[in-house]
Amino acid sequence: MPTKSLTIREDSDVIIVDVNSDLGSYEAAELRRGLQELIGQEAEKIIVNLNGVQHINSTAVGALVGIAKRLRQKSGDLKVIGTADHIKRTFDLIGASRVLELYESEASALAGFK
Amino acid sequence: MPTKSLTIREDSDVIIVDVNSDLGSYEAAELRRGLQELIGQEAEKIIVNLNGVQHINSTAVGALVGIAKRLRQKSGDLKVIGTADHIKRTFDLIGASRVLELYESEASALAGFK
Amino acid sequence: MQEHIELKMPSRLLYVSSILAFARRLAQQIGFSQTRMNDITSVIDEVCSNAIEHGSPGATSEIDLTFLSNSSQLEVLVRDKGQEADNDWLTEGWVDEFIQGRTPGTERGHGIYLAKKLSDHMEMQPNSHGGINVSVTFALVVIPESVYHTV
Amino acid sequence: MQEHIELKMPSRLLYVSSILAFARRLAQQIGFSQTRMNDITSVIDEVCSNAIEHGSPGATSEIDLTFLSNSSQLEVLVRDKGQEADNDWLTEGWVDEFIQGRTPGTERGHGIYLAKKLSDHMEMQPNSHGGINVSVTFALVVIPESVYHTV
Ligand SMILES: Nc1ncnc2c1ncn2[C@@H]1O[C@H](COP(=O)(O)OP(=O)(O)O)[C@@H](O)[C@H]1O
Ligand SMILES: Nc1ncnc2c1ncn2[C@@H]1O[C@H](COP(=O)(O)OP(=O)(O)O)[C@@H](O)[C@H]1O
Repeated sequence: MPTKSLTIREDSDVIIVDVNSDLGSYEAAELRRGLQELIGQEAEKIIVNLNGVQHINSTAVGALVGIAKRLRQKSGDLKVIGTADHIKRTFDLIGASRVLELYESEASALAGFK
Repeated sequence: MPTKSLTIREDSDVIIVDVNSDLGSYEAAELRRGLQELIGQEAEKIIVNLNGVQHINSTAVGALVGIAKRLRQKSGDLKVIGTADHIKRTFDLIGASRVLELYESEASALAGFK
Repeated sequence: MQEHIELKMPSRLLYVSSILAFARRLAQQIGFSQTRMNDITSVIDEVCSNAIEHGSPGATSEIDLTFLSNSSQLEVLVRDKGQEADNDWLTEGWVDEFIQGRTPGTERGHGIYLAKKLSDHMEMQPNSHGGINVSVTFALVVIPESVYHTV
Repeated sequence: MQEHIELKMPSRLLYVSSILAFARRLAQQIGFSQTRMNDITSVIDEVCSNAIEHGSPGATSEIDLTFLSNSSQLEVLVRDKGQEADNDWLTEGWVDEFIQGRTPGTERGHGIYLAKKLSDHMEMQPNSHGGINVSVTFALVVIPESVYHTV
């Protein structure tokens, strides 16, 4: 991703990543690298906020599924915020919704960790 | 312009046109047609709001200059709101700023008619 | 009247988002709805990403796109050069089988399925370069709407 | 490494915004700043609009674009087919004179000036089709910045 496509915030022990560019395979590789780096730094609870994203492809959804699986193995988790219809539709069609729920808001995603 | 690129509002005897798409030569022709239609319906004071516009080309600036001249002939006027640096730069380079001031806000453009 | 646009790109994922920006705006200009613009973007992404990731022999390869539009549809053709000598395995039968064997919730293998689902018609065929020609079609239902939208 | 992109479009103003969406995103991916992306968009708009309005014999004509990029610049070439038999009048001298004769505040005749001003280099030359080849170049000054931007 060019510059400023990922913004990292913290809310107590949860790391929130805001994505500000569309996610194709190129950007997915960068998102994956970024999230793996966070996991390398002992992050266990991560929220990825897709509300700045208009388009996500199957590889990027797969990257999020992969990161979620990895975090769950170390009893952490990944929660994804996504409210746009097209994002929901993509998750549903791929079947990612079965393993990765889309949260409506930051509050509900944070509550998911409680 | 495809749909919904122009929105028309009124503020007493002033008609405010919000432009919501970039303005190239194709869109300039539609904007010109739209403004001419308003003039045909006896509009004399028109504000064109370019705050929803990222890019404007020389033909579109020319169209606004032409409409302003036409309105001034019938003692009306055209005021343009534009705050983006690139819009200002384009107006300056073309020399349109000399005949068509760019207003910073709707309030100041409205005040320009007083 | 049939309109014809040709785009020849280096086979690099970096450039896919530029293709998508073009295609999205083109779809809008042709008259597709916002929802359909999103679908078209997704389909072209999956097909181009496949052409680059699976269908290109090396970093210096190219992909070719053609956009064909008329008053009733947009067809997008994506051609790659192929990674191996031949792609004869890529028959309609294989594609159907692959899609049926898909496991929802897994990380990869959803691209062709998504492209089939979100387009009105999709065809994949081996070409003479040893690569694949993919054709995806979107039917155009134009809802006439005036230029003005007064609130 | 020189990257090469080719785009062949019907000569219609309707499609210019799709070209601009492509070019803007490409410029971003290559590493241009927001300001420079805006300038590149303006220059390509003026050059393409001229190719369509002044350089195309009819509605069924075409314009060809080439984007050439390397680590130090982006060059965009726009070729049209020409409206009249020859464009020999279009010499550097004519362009300079035209630009000097420009009247600020008038409605037309600012496109070439704007394109010259906002590009680092611009050249116009008659081509063998009876049309014009325009080349505009933008120097690339890459400011390295990390992927992450923590607030
Ligand atoms: N253009 C192509 N050239 C060669 N093989 C392809 C092409 N497109 C798809 N394939 C094959 O089809 C498989 C499924 O593709 P897809 O459903 O998009 O999932 P993914 O790309 O995640 O593997 C690919 O793994 C690849 O083997
Ligand atoms: N591609 C072209 N082919 C032929 N003539 C051209 C071309 N581009 C520009 N011109 C000539 O140069 C003139 C100035 O162009 P420009 O500065 O863009 O202003 P405008 O397009 O508003 O007239 C045009 O009116 C036209 O006569």
